[in-house]
Amino acid sequence: MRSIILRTMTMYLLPLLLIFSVFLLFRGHNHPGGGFVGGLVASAAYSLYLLGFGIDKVRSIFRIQPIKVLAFGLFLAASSTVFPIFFGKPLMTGVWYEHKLPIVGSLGTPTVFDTGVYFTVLGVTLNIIFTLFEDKE
Amino acid sequence: MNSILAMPVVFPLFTGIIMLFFWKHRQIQRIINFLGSTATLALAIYLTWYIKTSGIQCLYIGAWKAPFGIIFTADLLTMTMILVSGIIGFATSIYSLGTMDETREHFGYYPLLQIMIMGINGSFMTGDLFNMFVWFEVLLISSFSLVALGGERSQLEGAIKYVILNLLSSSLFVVGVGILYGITGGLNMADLARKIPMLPNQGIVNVMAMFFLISFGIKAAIFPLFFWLPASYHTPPAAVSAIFAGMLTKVGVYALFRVFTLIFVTNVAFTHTIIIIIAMLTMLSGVLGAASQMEFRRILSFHIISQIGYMILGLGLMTPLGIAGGVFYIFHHIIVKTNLFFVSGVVNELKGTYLLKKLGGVLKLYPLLGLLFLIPALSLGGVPPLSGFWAKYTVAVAAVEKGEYLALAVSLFVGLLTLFSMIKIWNEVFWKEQKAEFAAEQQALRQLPKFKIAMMFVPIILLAAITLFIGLNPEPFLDYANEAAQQLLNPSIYINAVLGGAQ
Amino acid sequence: MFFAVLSGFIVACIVPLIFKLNRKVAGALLSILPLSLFIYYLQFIPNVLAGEKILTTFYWIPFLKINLNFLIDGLNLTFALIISGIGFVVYLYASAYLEKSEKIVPFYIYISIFMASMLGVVTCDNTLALFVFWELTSISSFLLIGFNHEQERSRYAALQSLLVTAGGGLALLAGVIMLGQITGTYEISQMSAFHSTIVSNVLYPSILVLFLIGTFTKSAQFPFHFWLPNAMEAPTPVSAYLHSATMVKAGVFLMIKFLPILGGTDLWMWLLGGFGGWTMLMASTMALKQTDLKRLLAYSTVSVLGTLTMLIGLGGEKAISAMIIYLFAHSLYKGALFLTAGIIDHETGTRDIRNISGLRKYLPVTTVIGVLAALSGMGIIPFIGFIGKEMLYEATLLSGEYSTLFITITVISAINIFAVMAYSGILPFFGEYKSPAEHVSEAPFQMTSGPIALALLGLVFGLFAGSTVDGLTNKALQSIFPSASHHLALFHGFNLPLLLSALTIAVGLLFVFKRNSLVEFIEKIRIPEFFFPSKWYDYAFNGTLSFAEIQTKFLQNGHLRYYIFTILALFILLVGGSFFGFNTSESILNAFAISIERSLAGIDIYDISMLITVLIASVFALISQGRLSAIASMGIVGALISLIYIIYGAPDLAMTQLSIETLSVILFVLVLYKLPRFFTYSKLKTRIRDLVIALAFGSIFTIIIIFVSAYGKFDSGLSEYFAQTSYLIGHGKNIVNVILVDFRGFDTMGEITVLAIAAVGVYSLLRLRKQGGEQ
Amino acid sequence: MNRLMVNIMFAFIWMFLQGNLHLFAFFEGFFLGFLFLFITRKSTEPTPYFTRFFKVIWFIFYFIKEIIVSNLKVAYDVATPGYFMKPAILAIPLDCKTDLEITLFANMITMTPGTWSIDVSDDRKTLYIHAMYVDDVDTFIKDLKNGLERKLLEVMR
Amino acid sequence: MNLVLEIIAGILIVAGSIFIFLTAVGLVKMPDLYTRVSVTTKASTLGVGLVIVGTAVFFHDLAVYARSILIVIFVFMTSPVSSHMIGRAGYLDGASLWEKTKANHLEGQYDLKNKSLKNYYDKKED
Amino acid sequence: MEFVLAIIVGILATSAFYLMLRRSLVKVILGMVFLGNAVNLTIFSVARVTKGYAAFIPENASTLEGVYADPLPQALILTAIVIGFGTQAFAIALFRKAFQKVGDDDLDKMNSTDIMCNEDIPGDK
Amino acid sequence: MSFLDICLYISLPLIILPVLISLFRLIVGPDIADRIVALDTMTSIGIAFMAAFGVFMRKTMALDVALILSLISFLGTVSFAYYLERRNLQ
Ligand code: NA
Ligand code: NA
Repeated sequence: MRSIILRTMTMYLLPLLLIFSVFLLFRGHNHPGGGFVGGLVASAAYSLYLLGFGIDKVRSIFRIQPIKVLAFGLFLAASSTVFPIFFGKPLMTGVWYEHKLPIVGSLGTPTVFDTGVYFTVLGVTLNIIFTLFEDKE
Repeated sequence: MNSILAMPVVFPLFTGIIMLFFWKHRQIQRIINFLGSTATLALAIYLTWYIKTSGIQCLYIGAWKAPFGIIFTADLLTMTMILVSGIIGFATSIYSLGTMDETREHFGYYPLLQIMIMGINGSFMTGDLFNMFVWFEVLLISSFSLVALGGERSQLEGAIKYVILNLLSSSLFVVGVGILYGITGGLNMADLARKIPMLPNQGIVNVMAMFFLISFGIKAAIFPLFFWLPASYHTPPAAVSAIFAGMLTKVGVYALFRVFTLIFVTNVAFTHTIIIIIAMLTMLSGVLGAASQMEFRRILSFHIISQIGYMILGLGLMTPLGIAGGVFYIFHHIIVKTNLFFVSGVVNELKGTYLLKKLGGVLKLYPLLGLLFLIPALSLGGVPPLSGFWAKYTVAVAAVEKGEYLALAVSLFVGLLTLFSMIKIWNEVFWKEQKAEFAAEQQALRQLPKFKIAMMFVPIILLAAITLFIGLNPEPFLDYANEAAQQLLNPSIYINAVLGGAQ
Repeated sequence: MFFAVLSGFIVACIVPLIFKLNRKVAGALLSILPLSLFIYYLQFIPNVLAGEKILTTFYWIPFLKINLNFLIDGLNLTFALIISGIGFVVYLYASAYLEKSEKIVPFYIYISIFMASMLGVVTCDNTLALFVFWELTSISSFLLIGFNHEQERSRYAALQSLLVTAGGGLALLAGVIMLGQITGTYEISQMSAFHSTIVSNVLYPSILVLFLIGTFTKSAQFPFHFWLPNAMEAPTPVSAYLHSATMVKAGVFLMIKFLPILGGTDLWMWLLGGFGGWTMLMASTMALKQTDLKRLLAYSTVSVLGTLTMLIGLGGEKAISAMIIYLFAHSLYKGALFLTAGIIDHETGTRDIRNISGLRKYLPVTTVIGVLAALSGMGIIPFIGFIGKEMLYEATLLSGEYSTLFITITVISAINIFAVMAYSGILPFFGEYKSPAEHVSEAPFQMTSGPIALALLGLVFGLFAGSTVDGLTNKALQSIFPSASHHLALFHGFNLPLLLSALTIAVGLLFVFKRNSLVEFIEKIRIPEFFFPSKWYDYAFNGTLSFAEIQTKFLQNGHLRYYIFTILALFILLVGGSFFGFNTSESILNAFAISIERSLAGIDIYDISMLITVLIASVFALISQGRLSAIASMGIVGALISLIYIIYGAPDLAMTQLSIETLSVILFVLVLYKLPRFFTYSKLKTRIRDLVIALAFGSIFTIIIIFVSAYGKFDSGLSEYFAQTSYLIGHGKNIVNVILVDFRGFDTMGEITVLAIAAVGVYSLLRLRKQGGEQ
Repeated sequence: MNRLMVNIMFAFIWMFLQGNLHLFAFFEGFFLGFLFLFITRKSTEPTPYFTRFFKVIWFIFYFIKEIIVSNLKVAYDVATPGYFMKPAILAIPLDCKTDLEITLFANMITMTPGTWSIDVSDDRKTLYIHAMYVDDVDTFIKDLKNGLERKLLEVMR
Repeated sequence: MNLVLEIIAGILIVAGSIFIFLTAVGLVKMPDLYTRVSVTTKASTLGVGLVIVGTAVFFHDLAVYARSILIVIFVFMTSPVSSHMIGRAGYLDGASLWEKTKANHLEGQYDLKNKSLKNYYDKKED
Repeated sequence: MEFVLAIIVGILATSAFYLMLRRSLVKVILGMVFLGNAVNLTIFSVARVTKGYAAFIPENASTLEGVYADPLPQALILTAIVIGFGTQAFAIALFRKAFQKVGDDDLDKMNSTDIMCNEDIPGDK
Repeated sequence: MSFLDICLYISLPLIILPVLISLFRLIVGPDIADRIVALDTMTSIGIAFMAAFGVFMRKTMALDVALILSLISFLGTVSFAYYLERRNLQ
């Protein structure tokens, strides 16, 4: 939309929301949050940008096709479920890395799974919103 | 480890995901899809053998013991469904190579197909009621997309009814699961089966049984909940119709079989009597619907409903023979119905229409197609010695054993009307001469590329061969169905297999 | 024996191949099949005459007690020989008759399947396996009647015959299943041991009726006879074979077979005797007025079938003995007569007996066939037909207290048949030459040799009855009545039957020479159409279709709201009904009391405010005319629900609910910004009705929640387990999140797949434009 | 504010979010901030930061005071029967030049109850606002420019 | 110490609630869209602000402070923008002004076809 | 507490079905949304609710003791919400496409697949 | 009952009642923009409610939700405004 006020605030809100979304993702295992809400907040950030600047601008800062993003998310999640099989454990058994990592916290297949959820949700929401936005009759 | 039990879900999932990465690369998707369905079929065959030889198997997903986590459980009923889904998935994949238009292939037809198969297999495999809801949704959403993909007006109109009524069913399903959890504190089906007889208040169990009957009944398209099916199944491309016709309602039927042999068995006199009544009405209503139609696929669609009635009747009888008959019926029907839709698609490729009024003369043009139609058609009509006869016969004998003579009468009468509708198609499409005014529109199959023709006929021949094989050699299938029925009628086997370690 | 039956099916599969190899000789080549089968069965005669019964068993479907037990006894062998023998004649005949037809390939396929099935029917001892073959004969008959399927008439007749015979078959199946339930066996040879059990069972009348519906439809007994004349749409070889000599006899065959099992009761006697006798009389009379050669023969066939049925109904050794001979004779002469009719049709191009006469000049061989066969059919000495008729009279006279009735109608029918035989086999060849075709010439060897053999056999078997057919038919009789026997001879002395025969001939000759006035007389008998069973068929057929249309239009009416309405109604009926039906009012009221008490203890103002807000927002959503207002109230409801989630300790839920609600609003907004306002489509009455049913649904939900939550969970082990292990094993303190990604992670896997596919679906749905050329 | 400042700000926010004040969390935040700034990069004009620190603090208090005062004013109007207000839509000529300046100014106007920004003209020289208590149009505009806008620009520049 | 914090928190929360309540009353009472928009800013500034500060004071915990500050930052960043967006959209939608409105400088400035807004003072110079 | 929730569910379910029984497709979809909310709230309330105590393991503990909200229904509802969102998004897109094709949101203009079953459907091919 | 509790017993109704009052505005309108204003107000109220309720229950969890609400609701409002503008500008 043609509004300096909205556009300027969006410029600052976008990174803020993205950082917030990652924050939600990684703390979700111990606090409210998680990949799902994280992904939604991230896509809200881009949706806001979309409303402010239009589809072409948002595509220029989000260059990957959303479908690829959701495919990546699904792949990540699915891989993390299959991963334990190679350790001789049943599907989707949690496999944890012993030490805590920066940003991520404790790393294990469930957190990878949650990250997959994050990307799927991001890809899905953006794909739907972009599509509806671009659909001119 | 039993992680292999999850592979009928994992294979299609990864096939689907990989195809998403190759979005709009049509040729690559075609190859991946073919490989994926072949692998799934091979897996299904292996698994069936594995379960047949080693009994009920469980996979405790995430290594959480039942009833705490989600489990996959495979008994013979499950494997029946998985096997047939493998066959149908494989056949449809090939058939799609011959009939699917490029545009749809560009817009994710194959990933949608694979994910739908994933959802179907998940519904069969899971031993957890809520997880079943999730798989239902997976297959539903993919089927939503498949039924609407193409965006023709009829597709959209059909899809609206399909989507809304199925969502309604899902809502009832999930509420039912939630309430059941509120009552028992369990979600695992074996756990529920164990807890429900111990409940102090049995009255509410009947209520929940009706809840699930309605919810699954919508999915299974029983009377009077089937409306979405005839409104939509004839609108998408033939390949999609075919796999829908074969598999989708059967997921609902499977769920009914599962729930009403495992969980809601405390008041059979009430629940299963209602099922029998509904079964009879379903048979009649469906077949009458078919009798009134003059469009190839709509006739077939209504027949799905009436055939569901037979399966449900088997369940309602709740005797070994009845259940065995039901299981056998499901297997037979999926193969046959899918094949009939395949044939209808070829006829459409030949003549460009599904309307009986405009069709005709196909037998002269393609006698082989006539034969390939007759095998599944007569089988559906219950002509011996084709598979459909054994299915109907088994259910009928079970009805007599139980003293349900009215059910016997209805099932036989419906059998006759089914035969009538099939003959109607045969008369109008194959025997009748096409009217000159419509003949002009036709495009000859012979002009189609050889590859396309082969891809259309291979799956039809494959399924017809299976139908014939079952028909001429039903004993192993009936034995298998009987064994499955024995498992279903002795829930303790299932419960012990699932909860044995945890208790 | 298994292979003997199977061979027909195998040959059916390779027919196209044979025709591809050499079209000219293919027909002749295929005739080897019935011939070799005939020879194969012939070699059993010594064994059978020696009193042996040959049984081979192939365990096909033990689970369903369906075995392929092929039994050769006198009766079965007689039928097998008729089938394969006449089969050979027909195969050979057709090779010339259909030489130029492009459909000769399917013809041989169908007829091979038919012959194999028919052999199955007559040699199979297992009723279920027999039923399999039985239905296959119906199907092959259907395919053959629809031979000229471009014509509407053919398709009608084919469908009719299929519906009648297959429908009857299903009744038969029901009877057989019930019989199997009573006896515990499906083997015919073992069932007769249970005769008294069966007859005294309460289900006996139903079983018998079902069984007879099966056999009557197949053997064209009143009121199911009408399909047979219509079946004359089939090519003549088919009519000769299926609809005269063999298939229609299957019902009769089964009735004899089941005589020891179901027979011997008054009900049996009256049903078979009554329907058989009436069929005999009615059909023979109808036959008189037919002008189409084949229809004429068809009615006479129906009449004969009625005779046979009546004889079985009368039971007794004499009756069965007569029946066997009569049937045997009929197969020979009727087959020959049909084939004659075929030759006439083939050569002159018409089958209307009014348009043809004096053909003997041009069709000398055919004339011989026709005359010989007709004489046998008329029951003239010394043909086998004569012996049959004598025995028929004899048996009828012995039939007890109602013998006067039976003999009267039998004689009348015999007179009619006498005349009909003459009309069909003799009159066309004599008198002044008359033919629509310009050039009439004798049929080729393949077409004449078979019929002449049949016709001559009628003579030979008559002359030398005692030394030829006597042995085998005796054995056939003994397979029903083990101790019975008969002695066949042309001359039994001067007795009442002979007198009646003379009477028959005398009056018959009168009928022959006074055909025109006779037909005139019959035509005068006007029976309202309503009384014709063929009309009943049409009424039933159309009635079913109309009903089908009405019910389908009613149910599948295209209105989504009615679909939803129906589902709701069923829900209220079943769920609501079972709730109030299975729970005592005491327990329900108790639940309410508990629930209210618990609520009052912890209720706060925000609970009530929330309730009011939800109520207002919902009502507003219902009545609002603007889309945006409706969406806004939807959003508010969503937000309020997330407040509820917060209040009751579900922050993750609240977050998700809020985000989703907002996204939904965005989606709605993106879609709806161009739409007009809502219209009020429905009337006030409709809206009230909808509101009432919706309210009923909502109330059921409310009551169930109150009820269930008041009594609480049976077992809270799951949440306790999660509380214990979430951190220690699952490495997470947010239990809900651990459930989502670990305990029940596979749910989430499915969930994100749903999302992904929804996104793909939305994309494809909106982007894919086939017509627009875009993409 | 230059990019570095924004980045550091992010690092602090991250620290707050994490709820721990370790150096490590700061670096995490810094890294993430860098990442997202890189993703959403667009040049912003550099301004010296530390010199204006105290001015900012003072400005914040000023602004809070404004909010409280006007809040009370409106609250009074709402809580008492009848209306005291004299509303108008006004065009304010802008001294603010950059997007950020304009936006901040407009938002601050909006945040003080009784006034809110409707729109900015395309040439970015006029801000249209709605005000509830306008005794005299010109005085009102002058007060606003001398008050809020001037103080804001002092902080920003 | 805790008691003091509790009392401070209680007062702040009640004060915030009063502002929120008055906002809602104003929302109903005010005569036109523009004045309603004006009034509602209270809820998002003082109302929410006071309640949040009260909350932070009560919990007196670093994590809560952090979240409270974030909420305030977010609210202060977003709520003026939303008021602006709604009001502007309402104006474009033709929401009528209260009859006692003194002046409307916006009148005639919007060009709906080109989606542009002129400078009020440009016109004056012409 | 459950009593109030139950009444709220009743209201939502009633509204949902009243909307779904309308002729306007938008209303039907709105009805679906309402129904989804009713469903989730039902699951939430039948499992019994506990005010305020979310199922989080405290900072310094490794297991959760005492009174807390049952986390399982919450997880189920979360899944159901998300799935509901997916299907709802699809329904909205479907609506849009149908609106483009039919030019109306009146469901009575969208029943050619049921009514005109023996004719070609206008607008196809 | 502590002083704080008394305060909360006063303030929670004071926060909740405005929801109903705003709802009135939402229903009455008259313009779409008025309804959106009402909606926006309700989200602000929601944030405050969550914070106050958190204090009431002595749990900080609600603050996380309030955080989300403050971000997300903005998006909702902007999209409503977008709806309105698209409607008028096209
Ligand atoms: Na005032
Ligand atoms: Na303001």
